[in-house]
Amino acid sequence: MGWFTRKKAAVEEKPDLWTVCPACKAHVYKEEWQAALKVCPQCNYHERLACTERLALLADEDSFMEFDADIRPADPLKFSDAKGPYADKAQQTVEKLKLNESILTGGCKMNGRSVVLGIMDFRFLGGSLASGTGEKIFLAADYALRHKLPFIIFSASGGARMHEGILSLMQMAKTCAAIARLNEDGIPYISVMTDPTTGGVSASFAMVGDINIAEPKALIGFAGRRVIEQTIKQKLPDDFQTAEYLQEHGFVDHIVNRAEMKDFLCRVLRYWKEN
Amino acid sequence: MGWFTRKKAAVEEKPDLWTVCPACKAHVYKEEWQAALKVCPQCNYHERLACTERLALLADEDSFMEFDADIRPADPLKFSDAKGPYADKAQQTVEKLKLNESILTGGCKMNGRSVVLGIMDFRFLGGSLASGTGEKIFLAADYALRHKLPFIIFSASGGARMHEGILSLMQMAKTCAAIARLNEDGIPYISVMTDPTTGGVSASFAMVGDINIAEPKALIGFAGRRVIEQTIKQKLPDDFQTAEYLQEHGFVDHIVNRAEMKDFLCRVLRYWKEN
Amino acid sequence: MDLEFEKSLVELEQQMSELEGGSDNNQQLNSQVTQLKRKINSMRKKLYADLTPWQTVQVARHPERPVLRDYIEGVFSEFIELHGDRAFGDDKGIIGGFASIGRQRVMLIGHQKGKTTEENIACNFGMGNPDGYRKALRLMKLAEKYNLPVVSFIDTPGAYPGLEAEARGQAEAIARNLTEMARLEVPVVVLVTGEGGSGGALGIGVGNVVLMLSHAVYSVISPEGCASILWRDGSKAPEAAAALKITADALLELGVIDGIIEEPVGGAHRDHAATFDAVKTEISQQLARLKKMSARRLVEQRFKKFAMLGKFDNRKYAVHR
Amino acid sequence: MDLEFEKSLVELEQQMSELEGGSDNNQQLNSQVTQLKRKINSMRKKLYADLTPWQTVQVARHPERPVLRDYIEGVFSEFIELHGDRAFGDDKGIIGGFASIGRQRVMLIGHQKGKTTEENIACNFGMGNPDGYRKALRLMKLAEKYNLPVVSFIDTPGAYPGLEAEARGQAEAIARNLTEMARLEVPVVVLVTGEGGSGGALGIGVGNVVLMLSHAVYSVISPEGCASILWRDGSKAPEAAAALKITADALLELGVIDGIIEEPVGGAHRDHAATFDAVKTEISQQLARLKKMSARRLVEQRFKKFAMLGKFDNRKYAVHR
Ligand SMILES: [Zn+2]
Ligand SMILES: [Zn+2]
Repeated sequence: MGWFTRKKAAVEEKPDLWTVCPACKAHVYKEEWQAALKVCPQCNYHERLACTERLALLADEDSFMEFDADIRPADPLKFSDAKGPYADKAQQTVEKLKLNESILTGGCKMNGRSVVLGIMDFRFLGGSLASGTGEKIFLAADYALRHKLPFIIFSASGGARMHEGILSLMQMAKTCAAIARLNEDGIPYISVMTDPTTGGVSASFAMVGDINIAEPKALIGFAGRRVIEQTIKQKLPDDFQTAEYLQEHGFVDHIVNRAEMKDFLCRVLRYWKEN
Repeated sequence: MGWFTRKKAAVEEKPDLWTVCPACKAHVYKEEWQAALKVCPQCNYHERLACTERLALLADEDSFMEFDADIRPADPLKFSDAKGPYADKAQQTVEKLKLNESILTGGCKMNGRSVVLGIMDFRFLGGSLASGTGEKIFLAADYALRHKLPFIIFSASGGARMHEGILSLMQMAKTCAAIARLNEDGIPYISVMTDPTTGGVSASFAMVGDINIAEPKALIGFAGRRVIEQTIKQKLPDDFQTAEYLQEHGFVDHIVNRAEMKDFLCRVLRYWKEN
Repeated sequence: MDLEFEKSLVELEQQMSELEGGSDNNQQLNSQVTQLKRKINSMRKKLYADLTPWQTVQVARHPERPVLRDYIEGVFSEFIELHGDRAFGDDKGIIGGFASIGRQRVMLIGHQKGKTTEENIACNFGMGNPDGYRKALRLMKLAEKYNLPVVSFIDTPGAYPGLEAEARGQAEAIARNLTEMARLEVPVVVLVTGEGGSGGALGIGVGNVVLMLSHAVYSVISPEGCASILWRDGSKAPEAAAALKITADALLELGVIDGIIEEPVGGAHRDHAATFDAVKTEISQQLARLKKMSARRLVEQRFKKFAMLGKFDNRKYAVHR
Repeated sequence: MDLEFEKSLVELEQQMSELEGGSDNNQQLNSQVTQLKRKINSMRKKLYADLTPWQTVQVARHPERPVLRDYIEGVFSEFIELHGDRAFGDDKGIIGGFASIGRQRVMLIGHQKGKTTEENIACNFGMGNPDGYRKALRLMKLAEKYNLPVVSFIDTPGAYPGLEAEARGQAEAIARNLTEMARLEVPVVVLVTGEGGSGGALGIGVGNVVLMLSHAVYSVISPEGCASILWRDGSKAPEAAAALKITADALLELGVIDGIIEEPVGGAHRDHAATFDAVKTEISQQLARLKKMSARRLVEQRFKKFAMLGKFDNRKYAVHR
């Protein structure tokens, strides 16, 4: 948990000591908020995490070895929209976040056990799935396959990245093809859906885990709430597309609190008997 | 269709020339009723058939070779109920129907193509599934497997035969195990559900065809209508547990009229490419 | 709760508690109590050694009899419940998940009954819905991927007979399970702990080994149902229970089950701890034995086991065993 | 129905029909008509040779464009529809069944659109529900058992965005199909005939060969949707359509599709028969080619094909083809 403690000092320098919970509006000491791993002590809302924050909660200290860090957004369509070229937007995002794509992949140990991890970062263009994201997942799955290591993906995404057009869509098939090979070889693949996991990511690798795990109250769904309301012309239930709703409807095996996630994953992986 | 023409003469000798359709109460000339293969010209109700009648509609002339004709009801429990010993009841049924069990099995040609057939007969103790029935299905499936022939079962059954107790129940697992081997070897298994197909038969071999076919308006379901009404304390829809209802709910591929059944089966089997 | 046939025992027990409740603690009284206790024990032993099938049904349905949750606590050291059929819902009548029994890790599935009416309504009295059978199948397929044995605990009056259950394919769900379980490439150990009710039981019951607790029952139809059909009189359930051969002893003789786990005297509900011990020991041994078999042999052995049931050798019915 | 960009053509056509309608049938008139016809044809040819992406979208959505039912009649000599997902229902937005194309027998699946509003409501405008994707998967698995190639016709605005569809796992159903189609051991030929709308299209689109009609489109999001998000203005759909690279030519260049079936001049809706001929010829050829590959090679080839899309060689993005 090195990351969280390191960060504390920086927080204290700021004048505003309070975090307002986006879910229940409770005022929580920033320090307390950090100590609780950015989980609201009032309503158990799990705030979105940067991939590095998430990694700190999962990997044994100094055990992480990043894969394919140099993969950056490609611009296969030479895409431009009202705000200008995608290439510029991507470049700015890369520089701002010090992160090259919407997912961080690598190998690490979790309580001493080797695993391959993928952690999406919603800050990176809404955690969108694009060529680079798909390729990194594909390569990480390939590593897991070759080394017979469990593969775990933490999803956080609004869906496919429009700026790479159809090639983003194709990453859905590409990542699922990689998962299919793991299935064939009996290599565990565990999906953890965090807030939000929607669109093309929910409709590909995020939904086909051996075990589908979710963080509490995470938004999970295929179509957007507004689109659905426009289509069916009725209001949706309040808990619609929450992790809890998805569990009730049979798509989530377990909802796990952030603080217990690492241990839970390790407990689950003990049930895989390597042949 | 030898059987149907042969029968006509006998009918004419009887004084009552009319058949009353059990479904729509229409009065139909017996001769017409027979010519229409016991299908009501008014409402398309398909009357239950004896297995020999059904066979006549399916097998190319003189092509049928019966399997295991000597298998007769066993009495593993030495069962007796209010009406006396099961053994006696079974014996009477056998003598009355000139039929040894609730299913007729064998190999035959259909439009020149070799297949293995199982045809249940509702007259035989309600077409109930018992040890003999299960064994005959098992052996027929085994024949189909060894000779790489498609296997077709026409179901007509109220469910498992109580008089053979748990051994009847076990026939559900036994027959499905036989079907599972056909699946593994890529041998077609087609299920045709006729009126009625309920209880343990619907919950075993009848429901796991590569293709599930049904005759129009056949009653198909697991639990009995009365039991369900007692349980949920509400009236059931009129079309509940009909072939049409089952198709709407995703369990029946095709509803096929009796007159077209043989050709339909042959058309379907042309899509199987032997390896 | 006391069962009807235990009436004489209950009376003696009341006598005993009156004696024990007496304030004087003299030696004579003590010896009376001890005698009575011995008498009660020997009566109970005799009674339970010779239960009629209908009495066995009552024991199998005893509300204090351990339910799946109790076995999970008493027999298994870990249980990670896994939810959902990945298509429609998460049935409460059939549950499952990763579980550890001693050092062995398994996929546990089973019918869930409650102990109070409230609990029973929540889990549908242990009657599975199609989504329950489909969840069980999903978990068995996951067990296959992870090379984990499957342990299945059966305790159900039957599959749920409801409108929705029919509409969503109760028949299909059970039939599919029978078909898929037949070819599962991992060991499957089945234990009937209470009521083994018809297709609803068999739907998760195709095992390499099928065991029963000594006072459990397993039947093609409930005695009441059979009586009302064949006797046209529901009150003839005791006769039907006897005729149907639904007790562990009878089923062992018929070759339908492979072993009986003896319950403590007076039934599993009288001594949960002893029941758990016996269950744990037997299942562990079976798992250890099956672990040595290859996937192919497991499938073959399971297939043959069911092929034998209701077999006709040279066209004559043959009871195997 | 005439499309906006065909306005000038429509005017000329009106002129022509006025001329033709004239009662005098002299030679001068005849030659005028012939000239006009030639002019119209050459204009149409030019117009359609150079459609903008947004114009292509309009052609792809043309209400008279052949829909699946038309292809079934025009391209296939037999179709035996198979119904149901064996779990919940029988979706009308995605259908399938055994079909014959020439002498080749296949499993045909596809999105079903209607031509009238009524028909479209019945089949949900070609938007699949989870049960539709699950039915398609069931049929593909059956094709695998029967050793039949799969032919998939794509024409959908997208998967249905409804409450029930979400509750029953639209996302799961599509994801499952992508995973299972990746390992299917029979040839899979995919043809985008009209709209290839996002995940709803891809959900039955993982093929060994992916083809498009020349005026079909295939996109990660509808141009309108993209415009309203990235331009914050739905009317910028033409710009979005251009930016998204959704036409057959562009997709061929990106390596996403493997071939283009040329439509008759003026689009498939102008000449169904010619379209059917072209489709039949191309699919037959592809099937004949794929038939020669072993199951293993088919899986490997399909896997590599999708692995190539968005590939980074030595960590630099590489467009393959
Ligand atoms: Zn809060
Ligand atoms: Zn009628």
